[in-house]
Amino acid sequence: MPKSEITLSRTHRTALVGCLVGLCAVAVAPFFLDTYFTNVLIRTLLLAAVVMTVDILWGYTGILTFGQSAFFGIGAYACGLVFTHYGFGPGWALGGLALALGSAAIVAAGTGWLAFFHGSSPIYASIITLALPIVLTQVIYSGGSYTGSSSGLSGFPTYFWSLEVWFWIAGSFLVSTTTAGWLLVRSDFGRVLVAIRENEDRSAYLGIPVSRIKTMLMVFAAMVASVAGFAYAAFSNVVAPELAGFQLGTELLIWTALGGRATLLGPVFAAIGIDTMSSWLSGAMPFIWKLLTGIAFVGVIVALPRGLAPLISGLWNRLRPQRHAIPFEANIVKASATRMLQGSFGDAPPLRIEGLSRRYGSLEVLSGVNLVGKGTELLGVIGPNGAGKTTLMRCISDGKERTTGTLYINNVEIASSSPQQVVGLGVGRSFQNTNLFETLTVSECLKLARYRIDGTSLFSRSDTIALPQPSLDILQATGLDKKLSEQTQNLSHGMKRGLELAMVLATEPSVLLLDEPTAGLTRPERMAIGSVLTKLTREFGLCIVLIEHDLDFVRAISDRVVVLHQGAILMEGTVEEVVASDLVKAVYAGHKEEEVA
Amino acid sequence: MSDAILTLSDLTSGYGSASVVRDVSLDIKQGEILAVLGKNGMGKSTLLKTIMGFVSPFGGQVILRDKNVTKAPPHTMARSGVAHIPQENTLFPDLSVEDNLRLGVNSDRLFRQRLPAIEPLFPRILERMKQRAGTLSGGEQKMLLMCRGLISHPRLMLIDEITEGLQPAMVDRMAEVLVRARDDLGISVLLVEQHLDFALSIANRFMILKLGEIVEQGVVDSQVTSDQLSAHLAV
Amino acid sequence: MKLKKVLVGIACCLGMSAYAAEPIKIGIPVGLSGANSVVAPSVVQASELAVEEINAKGGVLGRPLQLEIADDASGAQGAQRAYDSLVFQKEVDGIVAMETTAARNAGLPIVNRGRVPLIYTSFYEGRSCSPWMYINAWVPEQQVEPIVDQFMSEYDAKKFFLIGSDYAFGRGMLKFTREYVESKGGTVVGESYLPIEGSDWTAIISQLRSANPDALITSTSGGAPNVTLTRQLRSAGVDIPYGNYAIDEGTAKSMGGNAEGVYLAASYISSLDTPANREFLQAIKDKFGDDAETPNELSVPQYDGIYAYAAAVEKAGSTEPSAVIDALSEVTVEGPRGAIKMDKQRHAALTMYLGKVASDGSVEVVKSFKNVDPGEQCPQFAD
Amino acid sequence: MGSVTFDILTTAGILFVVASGLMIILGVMKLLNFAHGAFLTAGGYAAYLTGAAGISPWFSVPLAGIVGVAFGLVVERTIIRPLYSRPLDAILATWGLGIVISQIFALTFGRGVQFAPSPLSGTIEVLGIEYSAYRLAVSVIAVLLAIALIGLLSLTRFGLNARAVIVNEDLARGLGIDSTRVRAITFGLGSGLACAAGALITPLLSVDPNMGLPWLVNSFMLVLISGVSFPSLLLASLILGGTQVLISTFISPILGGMTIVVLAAMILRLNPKGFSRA
Repeated sequence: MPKSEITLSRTHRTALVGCLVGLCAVAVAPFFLDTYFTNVLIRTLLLAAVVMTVDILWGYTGILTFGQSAFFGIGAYACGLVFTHYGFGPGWALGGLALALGSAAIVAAGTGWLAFFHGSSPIYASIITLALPIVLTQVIYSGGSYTGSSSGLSGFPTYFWSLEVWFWIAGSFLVSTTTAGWLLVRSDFGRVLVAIRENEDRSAYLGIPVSRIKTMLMVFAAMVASVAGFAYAAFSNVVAPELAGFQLGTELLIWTALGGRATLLGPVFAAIGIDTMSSWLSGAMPFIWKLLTGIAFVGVIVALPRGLAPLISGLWNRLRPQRHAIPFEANIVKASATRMLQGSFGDAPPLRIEGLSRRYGSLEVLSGVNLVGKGTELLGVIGPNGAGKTTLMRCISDGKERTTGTLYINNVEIASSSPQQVVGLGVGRSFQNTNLFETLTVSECLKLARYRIDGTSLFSRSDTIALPQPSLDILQATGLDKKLSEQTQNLSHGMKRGLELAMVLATEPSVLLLDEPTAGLTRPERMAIGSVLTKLTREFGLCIVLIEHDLDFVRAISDRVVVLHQGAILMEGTVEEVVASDLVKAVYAGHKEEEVA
Repeated sequence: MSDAILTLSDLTSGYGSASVVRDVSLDIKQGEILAVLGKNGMGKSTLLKTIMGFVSPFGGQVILRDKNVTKAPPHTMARSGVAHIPQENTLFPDLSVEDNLRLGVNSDRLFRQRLPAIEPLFPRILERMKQRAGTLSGGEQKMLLMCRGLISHPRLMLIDEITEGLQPAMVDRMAEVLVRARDDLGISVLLVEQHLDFALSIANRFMILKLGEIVEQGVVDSQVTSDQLSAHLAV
Repeated sequence: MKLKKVLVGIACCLGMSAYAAEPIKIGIPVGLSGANSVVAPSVVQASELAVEEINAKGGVLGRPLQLEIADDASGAQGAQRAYDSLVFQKEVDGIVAMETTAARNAGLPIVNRGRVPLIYTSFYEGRSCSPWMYINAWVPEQQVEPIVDQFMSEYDAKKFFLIGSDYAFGRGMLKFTREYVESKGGTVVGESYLPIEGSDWTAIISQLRSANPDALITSTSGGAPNVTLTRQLRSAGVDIPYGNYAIDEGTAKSMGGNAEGVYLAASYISSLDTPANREFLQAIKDKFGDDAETPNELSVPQYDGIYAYAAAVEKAGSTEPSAVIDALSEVTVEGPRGAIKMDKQRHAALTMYLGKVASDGSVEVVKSFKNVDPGEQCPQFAD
Repeated sequence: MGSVTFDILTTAGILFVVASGLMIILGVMKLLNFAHGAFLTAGGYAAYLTGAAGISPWFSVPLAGIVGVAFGLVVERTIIRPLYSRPLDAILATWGLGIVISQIFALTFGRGVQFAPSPLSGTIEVLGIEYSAYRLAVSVIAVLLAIALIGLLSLTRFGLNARAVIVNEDLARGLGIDSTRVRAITFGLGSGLACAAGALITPLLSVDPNMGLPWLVNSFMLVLISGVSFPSLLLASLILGGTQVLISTFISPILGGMTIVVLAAMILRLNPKGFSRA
């Protein structure tokens, strides 16, 4: 982490200015608004803060949640219940607020545990968030006179401050949470969220604890929503089951979609605009109003998936004079004393596989594979298509993949570890396809890869990325060090391959699994990658397992080759031995007798 | 032009930003087997997938009997008489052999009509109609693939490494089936292969694909031997 | 806002020369959408009729009445919007509200803040008290007695089974029913609730059958849960005496044969043969023609409520809120339900009618109970 | 005890009927149809209109099915097809569609409760127990429907194509199966089934613009837990529906109302495959 300096980054400056402008607007607004609008806006501003959290969850991180209203409701009921049944006063208010935060956090953590685990589908997670407010409402209904059941609680003692005060409270809450949210999504951590949305699997394989991040995010979003709910109840002096209901949860989603997901301010303004407008219009045409919002919602989802905000900001950008966007330039430095350089892992081989097999239904893709990968060794895995090479990689990098067998990484049994845990043990894996994180830049991708080791900053962007020497080598060899602020979707195929490799190396693995790292590359690019790989084994003591079709390439860099055929190891030896083997020739040329295996 | 079943002109395609097939031009006449040779990862399968419409080309054209089908979706290609036999994930392993065959034809009526004609070619397959396709041996699965391809009465077959992992007897059997399909039924075949002897034993012409480009092509005659070409394809 | 008031004032002077004075605004928050939207049209019509009649007789204190209708979406959030709009934007002088309990509870803090007299006109589970509120519809004390008494005397029922929707009204009514039954020497052999949206009563009906009670009393939420329960009871062959707190005439009619034999108690039944009711029915028909909604247990108290407010303003001599609140307990309204005075701890003694649904879905009055007392509702307002 | 057994069987039957339309869409299209509740409602109104028109109530179910198919085809073409590559957006769009449909019903028919006539009324005696005739009839229909759906998928040409698309869409396309058309037909079929199910359960219930909503979450859970297999769905309906009835009868109907959601969520958390391999 760089030493904090007195000068603010541009992002922080913008945030500060925006925050101050917002606070000024909040400060003066009550003097220009009549009582009615002040009343309406106080509630709306609190809801807008909840919408902001929905946008972070859904727009940025890709968690489609119907249940954010539940946490709003929990906050509201914490206020209502404490003031109604236990007592009223500053102490009780703080206690109630703590209760709101605590119970929202606990419920969110439970929901996260249910909804997010390695391999859970996003649809399943959405259904869980839908079930949450439904179950919660049911609980409130069955609470009898304690929760007020359907009638809710009303008329409890509360602070009957003047409207201006409440407006300032609600407004500054919205402005401050939105500023925090704005900084969050623009921070390094925000990039992690986007990475999870764009490619959850790949994030996990970079050692990013996806499920934990999602759960933590849910907890924080829940806490913000519960504070909003608490304030809502304290102001309006009413709590009712519908504050926790899924109807409100859906409405929050609709506002987010209409405002423009992943724009943060879009949903906030949409919430304020639409909720105020519906106060006006729904009275005049209750049914039509709902129908129109429904139609607008469907239309926006189908035709304008990014909502209305991009339209407006596009117009704004066209109207104002072109400003030069200063690209975010990152400093790449060498990571100090990395694990890789330390080299030694004791006597145990970095990778040991015993009796590994993998069955898909009745189909046995791998059977009884025994393999040892030593440090400083580049192990080539070859074999015809469908021999189980990629499955082998998958079994090494995800503890839940294999059907039977034992696997040791640096002498630790991987048991049924999730991919990010396996990364923690020292396994790095590159993939066949190169769809990385399309909208992230090269430096953001690299930062992502350093998440496990360097952590990330929540509200700021660090401009320094410490990378181990081999990563730096790759960046230089492929020319990526000149393109750090380029979005990955604009890179050439070769550069994407290089970036992929640099990212995996940035996780400082001791076992590196490479699945056709040179596919689709030109000859010079292959040679460059080849020499980096050789260097990795010789100088940094890595164990590399390489799947490759190009035997020339394997011959040039590999010490030992394993031939996989129909899920079993056919032979093992030096490249020369293998190439000379009639058996292997037969397999490759198709002469092989089926019985041989 | 008119005697070509399939014409490719300057076809370029790939995935994302990577060009895997580059400027490939070729044509196949009726009743001709064209072998596309080359090592793994040289773009052969992608070439077939592009023709079939699974991969949309970056540039160039695919002409099927005077009709531009460059952007046609796979099912349209299949229905225009192109049978694709891919290399991986070729069967529905949990469906029965019969169901797999039925999927080769558009209607069950045609299926029943055509089945008897296919029977002599694949006697062993048809004995196992009710068995799940996944339980067949590797060789039998390949035969089932051929059988499914032929029952659709294609004009053109795109065959991807059908001999991979086959024992010699089966390879010979496969060669026989393909030759009969060409000579008796007038079916054209675009044959992607690594098995040189097999390919050269049945192909009329060959071309070699390297890093997505055609680097050599010619007519298969006694002068062309597998040793000559194997330089390009060496293990 | 001031300017607007002046303009409105001018408009009134120019347009309605008969009334030189500014109109008295009455806010009607009502569930135009949501659960109450079924009865809302009849409530609006009753309000419009009352205002028209009063204005035709010269208004109140020489000022015309004017309605401000706002949708409360039958829930708390909508009600807050509606009350905000009525109290702070439209600046109404009084509110007459037929709403759900949740909506009323949501509105009360706003009414307290804005100091607006509120007359609540929907039956409810009782014991809602506010310095600014009066209630002219029935509470459990008035509803339960006629039905339970009838079952005990006519059918010699000793064992009662109670079924409800799990919400405040359902629980509140059945709690009182249980107490009343037990005070009269009966027993409650089962009390079961389904979540408020629930409409599959299978398990509860099985419980009912195995408990083998003499009589059944249900208090569900209106609409689907109520009619599905009645239907499923019928198709399960349950034919013990059956009292239903949530059924009204309209529902009974739409259910046809399924509702036959169901008992209900009400402060208003449209077939009441009194001059006041005949006149009222005719007036509704004359004013709304084919669009006229059948008056019911919810729209008639609304009609009465507006008359009550008008009478209180007249008596207080102004729309000054606290004066009106004081006057409300002293005025008597002669409406279709008879004479009603809200002098029982902000509630009113009501004449209750015991009805039984006939085979064609119409409701026959079996008995009437004069001036049933609402009991101890809001002791803090006892005179 | 006997009537509890009937309760379990008939509840399972109803759940199966209600969820089957959702399942076929999820199976073939990998799309969770959040408008399912609205389609059930549409079926309810179809039954109501059939009754109001004086047509025999026995016809309401097939008529609702036909209307549902037609409507489903239109919806697929206009809303679903552009969203195939965005499954979470498809959820939202169908959810929005559900809102629109229920608002249209509210505008057309009012918020009030309507009734559809029941083709069978009263009770019949089975094995010495008086039980609601129509509930039993619905269960019989559920079993027939299960057989028909399993038959459709395993015996017909469409079923074969659909199974091919489920397992390996690319391969299916390469064999000449127009997967877009299979999806369209599937969505039509799914919405037809949903509407027919709505019409079928309506005589037990009543019709209002939101009648389908309470069924939605339970259906989601059943479908998620049973993977893409009608026998598993039958099993899941029996186990979860049965638990619901037992809890409702012997503990509390309020807990019973949450049984399916909570139980299914726990099962899926512990074994993400649910009953699909059972």
